[in-house]
Parts: sequence; structure tokens; C-alpha cells
Amino acid sequence: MDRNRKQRQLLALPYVLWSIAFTVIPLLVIIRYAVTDKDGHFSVSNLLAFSTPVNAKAFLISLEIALICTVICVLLAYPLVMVVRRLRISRMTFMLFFLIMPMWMNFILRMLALQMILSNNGILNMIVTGLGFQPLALANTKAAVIIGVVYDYLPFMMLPIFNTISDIGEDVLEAASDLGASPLSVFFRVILPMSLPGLKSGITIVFVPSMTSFVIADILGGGKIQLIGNIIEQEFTRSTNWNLGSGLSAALMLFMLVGMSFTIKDDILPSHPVKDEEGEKKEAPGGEGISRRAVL
Amino acid sequence: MKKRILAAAAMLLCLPLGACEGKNQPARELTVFNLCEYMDPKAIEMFTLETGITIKYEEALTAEDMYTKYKAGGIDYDLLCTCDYMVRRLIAEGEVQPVDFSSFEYGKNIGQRYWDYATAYDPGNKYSLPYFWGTVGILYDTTKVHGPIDSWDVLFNGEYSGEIIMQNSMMDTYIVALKYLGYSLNTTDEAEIRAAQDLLVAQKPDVSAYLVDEARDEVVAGNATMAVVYSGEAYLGREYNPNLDYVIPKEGTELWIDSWLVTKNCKDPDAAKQFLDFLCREDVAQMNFEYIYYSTPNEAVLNGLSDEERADEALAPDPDSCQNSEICLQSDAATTELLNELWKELRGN
Amino acid sequence: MKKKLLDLVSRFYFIIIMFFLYAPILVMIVLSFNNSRSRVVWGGFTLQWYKTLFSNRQIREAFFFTIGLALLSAVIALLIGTAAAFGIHAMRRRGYAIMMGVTNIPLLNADIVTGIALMLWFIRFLPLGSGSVLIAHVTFNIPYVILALLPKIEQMNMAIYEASRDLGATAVRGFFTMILPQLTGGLLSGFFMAVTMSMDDFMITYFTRGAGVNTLSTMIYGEIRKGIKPEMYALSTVIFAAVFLILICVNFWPSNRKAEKRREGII
Amino acid sequence: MENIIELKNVTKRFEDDGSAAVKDFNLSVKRGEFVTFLGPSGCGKTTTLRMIAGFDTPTSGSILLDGRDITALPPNKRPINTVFQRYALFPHLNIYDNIAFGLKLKKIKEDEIRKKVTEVLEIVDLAGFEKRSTSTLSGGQQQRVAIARAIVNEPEVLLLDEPLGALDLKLRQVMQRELMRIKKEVNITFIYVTHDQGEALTMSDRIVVMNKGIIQQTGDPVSIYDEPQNAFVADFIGESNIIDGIMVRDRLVKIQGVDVPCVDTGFAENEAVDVVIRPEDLDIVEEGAGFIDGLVTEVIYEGAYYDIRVMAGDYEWHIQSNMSATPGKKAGLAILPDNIQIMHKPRSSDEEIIEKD
Repeated sequence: MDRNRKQRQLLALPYVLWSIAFTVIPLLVIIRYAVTDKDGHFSVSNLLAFSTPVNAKAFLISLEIALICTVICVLLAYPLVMVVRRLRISRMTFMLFFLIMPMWMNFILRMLALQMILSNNGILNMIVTGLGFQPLALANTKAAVIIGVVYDYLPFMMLPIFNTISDIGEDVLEAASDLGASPLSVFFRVILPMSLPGLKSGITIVFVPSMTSFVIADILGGGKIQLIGNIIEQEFTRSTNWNLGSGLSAALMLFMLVGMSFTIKDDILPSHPVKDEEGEKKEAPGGEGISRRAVL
Repeated sequence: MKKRILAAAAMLLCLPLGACEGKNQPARELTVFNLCEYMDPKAIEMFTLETGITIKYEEALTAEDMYTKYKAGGIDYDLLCTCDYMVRRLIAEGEVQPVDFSSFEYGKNIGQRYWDYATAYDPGNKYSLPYFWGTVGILYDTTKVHGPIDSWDVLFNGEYSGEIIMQNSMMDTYIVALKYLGYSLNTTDEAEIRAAQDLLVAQKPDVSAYLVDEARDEVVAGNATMAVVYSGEAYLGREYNPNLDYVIPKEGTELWIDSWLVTKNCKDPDAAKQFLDFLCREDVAQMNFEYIYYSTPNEAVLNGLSDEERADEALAPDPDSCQNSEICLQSDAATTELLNELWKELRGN
Repeated sequence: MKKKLLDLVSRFYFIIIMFFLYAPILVMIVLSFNNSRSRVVWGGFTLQWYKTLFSNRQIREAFFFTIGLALLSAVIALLIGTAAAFGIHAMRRRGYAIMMGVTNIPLLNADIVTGIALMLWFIRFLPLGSGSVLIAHVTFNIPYVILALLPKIEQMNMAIYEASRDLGATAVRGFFTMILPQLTGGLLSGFFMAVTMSMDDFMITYFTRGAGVNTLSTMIYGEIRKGIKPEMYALSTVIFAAVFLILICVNFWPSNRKAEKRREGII
Repeated sequence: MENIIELKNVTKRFEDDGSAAVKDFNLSVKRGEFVTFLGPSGCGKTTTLRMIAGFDTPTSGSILLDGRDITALPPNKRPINTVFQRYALFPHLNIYDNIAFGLKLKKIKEDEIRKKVTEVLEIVDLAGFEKRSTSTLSGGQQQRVAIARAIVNEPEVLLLDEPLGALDLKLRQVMQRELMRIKKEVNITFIYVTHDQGEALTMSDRIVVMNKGIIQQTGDPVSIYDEPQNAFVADFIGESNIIDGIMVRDRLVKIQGVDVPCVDTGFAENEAVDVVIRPEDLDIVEEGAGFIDGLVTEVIYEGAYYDIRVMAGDYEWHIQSNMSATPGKKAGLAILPDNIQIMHKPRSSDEEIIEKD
């Protein structure tokens, strides 16, 4: 068994080498810039710049937008995945294609099209006013940025969840309802815990990049929403202060890795996800601690 | 189709080899680094056809991106086309070599006025060849404004609150405020810069959006009444919506010039000069003008324009309206850093 | 009755989401027939962009390069990433955490940071060309493959594999007959994500490419300032229609339907 | 004993093509009974079971539990539990949590749950396995957990859907005895689905033989085996020689042109019938000494008996005998009259046979 394990670990070798060559070393390049000042002397001021009011504010807004977007993606993805199961469109490949196909159109083209839909005189407002409602002021707002990020990342949340859920045998779900679980408890006690690995991947793929998705903020947010990604980009280009840009980047990375290490530790959970707390019927739904409802 | 993809794949695999190819072959070749969409591809083909010199052509989104990639040194570029302050910086860093433009067959096509402008960043016109130029001004919808638009004031007096689009780029935003306040846009005086900052912060609630590339479209589409744009953008905007007009405010503005440079490591300076001379030739300049529609410094082309076109502020600003205008030079590091910080503050506000 | 209602609600929800995902695509398709170079002005219906599209050499070259790059980088990433996912799965806590950390780095960094860092590193030993772009794309594609596969592997029944090993199957045979079929979904989504990321990338391609190397993405970014050329919308529409047709054909191919029925049929 | 489950005129049609999986099914199951649905795959036995469990709803007809109509009740509200063919354990839960799943949903107190789980683990012979993960168990162990998970809820009826299908022969036999023991211990009504006639004969109180959605015969194992009511049952239960015959008159049937005495009466004269003879009822005798002669084509020693094939005319007879024969030689076949089963030819296509699986 142990020897087997060792052998299996060796499979990661090409990736280890590849990532040392093309991920870790370039990362070291960045870190070198991060811990030196413009004259090449050691300095942590670039890392600490993370806490200046302007940068911290951008970071908090990024965090907020990334959180909101991730939660929305999760909330949209689960019902969608469940619907796909229900509709018995059992051809997974077909569904995968169908969901990811819009993503094969160029990102910028999609964002510009989305902007045309959301803008003040845009298509959405034409429909809304056509129906006799007040036009929506979505253009150049945080809401527009959130819509854009959700639009861009929803498929990336859906795919990993879909993958784990599509694998759950129908008989396992039947077993749960046979043992007395209502459709809701089947979801919260079986489907959700079993899809946790996929959810984890989805959150990583959505949450992390949405913090730095400055192009969406520029196009849909009208440049009024400044994400940490915008600042990093500016430091690297307009102001050519690579040291500061690297410092902010490294600090962001550090923050995320620390945050991530908690979720990695948490994966003891999937095997025994819930110690049942009696009588705890109503918790606020949301986030990963989605409440498990009482049985009907 | 499948074959093509396979061929492309095969091409990719061979590339590290292919990259060395150029060094073994005697064929002449130039590596040209230009800004995006800044040359008619037909011109390149034509040059190769005429001279036998092949062109490896790359484009950069911004002058800064170009600088970054050029400075990294991974590719030996022969020719660069970049903007005024970047030219100054490259000259100062000794990255470019002097060129004797008087030896050019078609050099005289470039009007003296533009050589004079260029001395601001290239004293003595030793290094750079003006390519296209223009101004920063206000593009507005004549059906939506009340009263004449001739001053930056309309952006700051609150009259058009929520209908204004500013540039999402640091310098193009600050020059507006500095010029409006009557300062030089190359000022290094912190007090003046901070005054501009206060003005912009106060203006922010009135601004609908800070955009770069989409600013023009927003005015064309009627989502905004006015936008700060480059003159070339304004020309294009009016092509799509005849109700639009462009004005260079009376307080003056930024006058920008993009120019060609020959790098210090240029492998074949003669070929490079040949290429620049080629760009000055009437037919080539005409072709590029029609492709780009920015103001051209090529008098041969200008002479061929209709009267209407020549009267167009966006296409051919006359010397008078440029009177109060300056070329942005991005003076010293401290000022740049200050502007940077203030810009981030403004955007994050 | 209740079931009918649930059916209705879920169908409605599905349609809404699909509309959300496809609305911008519809806009793009409409723009491809717009007889105006500006995206915000409708200048009447035209097919001219399709004509000019096919006669434009730059677009054609960029198109084939983009597709080739996307497929090749996705396949390489799939090979390395699949092996890596198994390796990582077999690791204990610390190794697992380190590898996952490394995997997250390309996701974590803003593209421009990754792009510049790779460029600074490449220029020391590798001429910037299309080879360097390929390496860069593989690098940022691998994490998507790993993230798509790892949940599947964690969920997978390793016992079957071990049983097959017990029964004398070689490791390779066991892998191809027992493991791979269980991973199809993960492999596919990893591959799709990789292709998507590769096609969408601009920044990293920009900094790691050599002169003369163009992808559709770099072309489109370059065009933003002067307005996206309508040919790009036409090209997108063509790609979309092609993929869509293939998809429909594959799904409604008679033989597939029969197999489907058989599988879903009587137990 | 009162009826616990009653199925009345239950029909299930598939939505897509309208074909019937189960047709006009009527059955009463008594409390404490062990009833087995037996038939080839596709015969509708699993569909019937799923309707009792509540996973499928009948197109028409009704299902009664204790006299109460439960036809429309969802599975989670039926006091019926199921043991699935592939166990369907929850992979994200350990053994304890798997078994406690149903009890937790019923909001039973934690210490009560613990007690019950420990008890049931003892019943299925897995005491001390609480903390193990399901993936560390063998197939047989997983099946025990699946059974424990179901019976811990003390259901009125336990449904078992080919629960031993995935196990190897040896384990299957052990588990058969285990199941019978557990049945005795918990005294719950069992409804068991299988396509394995041996399993059905060993364990059941009553067997329901099904084909093409229709009950072919219902009865205790002995009557099903000894007195199959039609050729399908005869063929499906155990092995049989089924050959065309003509009823010459009462107690005389013509097989392959030979008149053979039998005990059956009540057929029309010269009626075409199916004649069913179990292989073990045939004896190998000297050439000419039996009712028919044939060429011995194959002899296989099976331990307890010889498995012999004899070609007579165009029919290959199958014989299981403790007497051997020599392949290539002629031999005779002998039979006692009361070992011959005479059956009417099937009338409708529904009764038409014989799907070998």
C-alpha cells in the first residue's frame, strides 16, 4: 500500500518540474521585486503598502465583490446542476459543451456585448421601459461589475460541481429518500456534502481570479470601481513601479494562500461532514454553512 | 481545416528552432514594434514587395507596455513607434540612435510645424520622425448640450452631471484639470497638482464613467452627452453620428505626437531608414492616413484633403487652436509618483 | 401535480440561465450583420464582413494559430495535469498543501504579473516566439485541469483499480480500463476550461510572444481603441455556429439516441 | 395473518413509448412473509418493487399498506425500506452515520440512535465497524451495512432488490443463510427480487414468477418447482427439457412420434401441448429399453451426477443422472409417468416465451 502510494506520488513529478521551472521561479522573480526598493535594496515597504488606505480600500472592495460573486455563482450553479439532473439531459458532454460554449467567444467581445446590454440606453433598458418600468441604472455600477464577473465565471463554478454531482448514483439518492429524507434533506444531507470537492474547486476558480479581474471593472464599472487588480496593473504599466506592483501581488498571494490553507485543512470534513445538532432548525442560509433543514 | 490546425501545431513545436532561422539567412529583415492598429497591413506587404526586406511586425496596446517589453530585451527590435514622453525617456536612456532625416527622399513631406513641435521631446530632431499627431478635447452631442461648448468648464460646473465621460488614464485626466486651472500640464508644483486633484475629486460624482476605448462609443450611442477623447477618436465618432462635434477648449490642451525611432541595437540601420522614408512617401502616408484617420504631419497628404476636411478640428487642427497647448513630457519621478498615488486615490474614492 | 410544477419551475430557471449566458452571444451575432463599423450604430443588414473575413490573411493566420495553440496547450496540460492530479491525490497532508498552493499561484496572480514574470524568466534562455507562448499557456492551463480532476479522483472508487491490479492487470491496463472511464467528465471539463482560458488570454500571450505572433485575442485587444472590426464578430459567429452544429449533430445522431434509450430503459 | 401489502390491478407504462413494464398486477403479501419476485431481467419485477418503495408511481391501480392506500405517497413517507442492488451506501458518511441516517431524520435521541446502531451492527455481524469508511469494506460487508441501514428503521416491509447480485457464488450462499437468519431475528416482511431461481427456492415462503410484466405463477417453492403452470415457469425454474407433444388421449402423450404414458388428464384429444421433463427425472438405460433411443453426444461429470446430452431425432435431451454413458454410443431414455408435465401451448403472445437471459 505504502509503496503504491509512493509510486503514485511520482506521477506528479512532471508537474513538479514544470511548475518549478515556470511557476515557482517566475514567482521568485516577482518576490525579488517585491522585497526590494527601486535601487535594489532590501525593503518590505512594498509588501506593507498593502495596508495604505488606497490599497486596502481597493483590496476590501475586491474581497467584497469576489465574495458576492462567488456566493451568487454557488447559488445559481446548484439549482442549475440539479435541474440538469432532473431534465434527464443525461448527456454530460452535451451539457458541458452547452454551458461552456459562450465562453469560447472572446472575453472582450462578450464584455463589450454585455456592456451594450446593461448600458443606460442599452438593450435591457429597452426591454424594461418597453414593459412600462423605470429604466435601471446598472451601467458603471458595482452591480454591473458583479453581473459581469458572475457571467464570466458561472460556468467555471458549474463544471466542477456538475462533475461531482453527476457521479452520484440515482440509487444513493433513492436510498436517502427511502430512509425518510425529504427532497430538501436529500439535497442538504447527501448531494451537498458529496459535491464538496467540486464546490471547493469551483470556489478556487471563481473567487481567486475575480479579485484581479480588472478588465471587467474597467468596462462594466466605468472605471469607478477600483479592484486590487487595477492597482497592480497600474503599477506595472502606467507607473512602471514593478517593485510596488510585485509587493502588492505578493501580499495578495500570501493572503489568499493563508486563507486557502484553511479550506485545505477543512477537507477532513467531507468524510464526516455533519455532526448532527439536534433541534437546530433555522440557520441563515448562505456561504458554505448552508443550513440543513428539518425533515418534513 | 484539420490539416491547418495540425500545421499550426507543428509550427508551434518547431518554433524555438524557427526563431534562430533569421540569423543564418542573409535575407534582410526588420523587427518593427508599433502601437495597435497603427499601420495599414498592406503598407507592410508593399514595402517587402518593393525592397525585399521582410518585416516582423508586433503591436503594443500602450506605450508603457511597449517600453516594458522592449526593455526586457527578449526581442531585438529595430524600429519603435511610440508617444512623445516615451520618446524623450528612450532618448534619455540612450536606447535609440540618431538618424539623419535630411537624407530622406520624402522627409520634406513632413511639415516644419511638426518638426518644431517635436523639439519639445527631441531637441534638434535628431532621433524621432513624427508619424501621427493630435489633441485631447471634448466630443459632445450637439443635440443635447445647451449653449456653446468651448471650455473645460462644462466638465466641472455641474451642468452636465452624470453625462460626462472622462479618460480612464492618469495623464489624460490630470491634464484636463491642470489646463482648466491655467497651469502647465508639465507642472512639478505639488500645490498645483493637488489643486487639480481637489477639482477632480469634486467632479467625480458628476462623472458617468472613466473609460478609455469605449468613451467614444458611449457618446455615439447616446449614453453620455460628452467625453474627453483623443482627436482621432472624435473624427471616427462623427463618422457614426453626425450630431457630434469636437472642440479643443480655449484653455488649451495636450498636444500629442507619435514618432518613429531606430533602436541603438538596430541590426540594419539602412533598412530601417529605408522603411521610415517609405512611410513618408505620399501614397504610403495617404494609405495609412485613410486606415488610421488621425492627424497626419504629412503635408503632401494634407494638401490632398478637401476644404471641409482641412477645416475639421479633429482631423487637422490649425496652429491657432493649438496655441495654448503643450506636449506632455512626464517630467520627474517624484511628480509621476505623486500623480500615481493621487490617481489611485481618485479612482478608489 | 406537484411534480409538474417543479418541472415547470426548473425548466423556466434553466431557460433564464441559458438566456443570461447566451444574450451577449446573440448581441455579437447581430453585430456581425451590422452594416456599420461602429458597434453602437445599426447601419442595416449586410453580409460583407463575412466576405472580407475570409479574404483577410491576418485574421486567418491568427485564427489557426489560436486554435492550434489552444488545443495543443490544452492537450499538454491535460497529460501533465492528469498525472499530477493522481500524484497529488496520493500525497499526504503537507505535500498536498504545498502542491495545491503552487497550483493556485497562476490563478492567484493577476495576468499581467504572470506575464511579466514569465517574460523576464524566458528571455534568459528562450527566444520569445510562439514556443514561449505555448509554454506559458500550458503553465496557466495545468491548474484548471488539476482543479477539474481532483474532485473526481477524490470521489472515485480506487478499490476497483486495486481489485483489477489484484487480478493481475498491469498498472497501465488497470488505469485505462478502470480509472479513465470514471474520469471522463473531469477530463472533459478540464480540457474545456484549458481551451477556454487559452483562447481568452491576452496579457500573458502579449508579454511572452515574439514579433509576428498573433492570436485572435491579441488582435481584438488591439482593435478596441479604434472599434472592434466587424469581421471579428463575423468570425465569432462562424465559430459559434460551427461548434453549435457539431454539438447538435453529435447529440442527435441516431445511433447515440438508441444507445441512450437502451441505457435509460428498463432496469 | 392479515395482508400487509396489497397490489390491486397495478399497471406501469413507460412514458416515452407507452409500453407496459407491469400489467394488471394483483398480489397480497402477508405480514411476516418472505415473498420473492422471480424472473428474467426486464420482466417488471424491479419496477414492481420500486412502485412499492415509492420511487415509481403506477400508471393505474393502487398499492395498499395495512389497508391504507399509499399509491401516491412519496418514498420518504412510507414505512418501507429498501436494500439496493449496488448497496447505495453514502460514500461521504462512515458506517455509523450511514446506519444512523434514517434515525437522525426521525429526530431520535442521540443515545437511542447509538444503542440501535450498535444492536443492528451485531445483527449483521459487523460489531465495532462504526468508524470505518464505506470504501474500506468488502462487497459482502457493504451489503450487510446496507441491510443494517434499512432494518434499523424497523420498517413494516423490507424490500431487497437483487441484493446479492454483485457477490461471488460462495459469498452469495453465505449471505443467503445470513438473510434468512436476520429475517427470523427481526421478523419483518421481506419482499425480495432476484433472477436467480436457486436463491428464490432456498429462501422464500412464496415465489411470484414474472415475465413481461405479468405474473406467470405464484406459489411456494415446492409447487413452483414441481408443478410449473407453463413452459416459461418450467424453463425458468430449474432446467427442463421442453418438447412439442400431442395429447393422444388422457394419460397418453406422443413425444417425437412415440406414445408415452403420463398422468395428466383433461386435454382435448390430439391437442398440441408442451411436454416438460426435468433432466434429473430422466434415466439412461440400455438402447431400446427406454421410450426413445438417441446418440450420446456429451457427458460431463458434475460431482453429484453426470450431465449428459443425448441427441434423439432433432431434439437434444438433457439428462442428469448418477449413471454414466459413453459419448458416441447409442442409449435409451426412461421416465416415470408422473414425472412428465403436460402444458397447454401458450395462447396469447404475452404468455409467449422464452426469454433466455
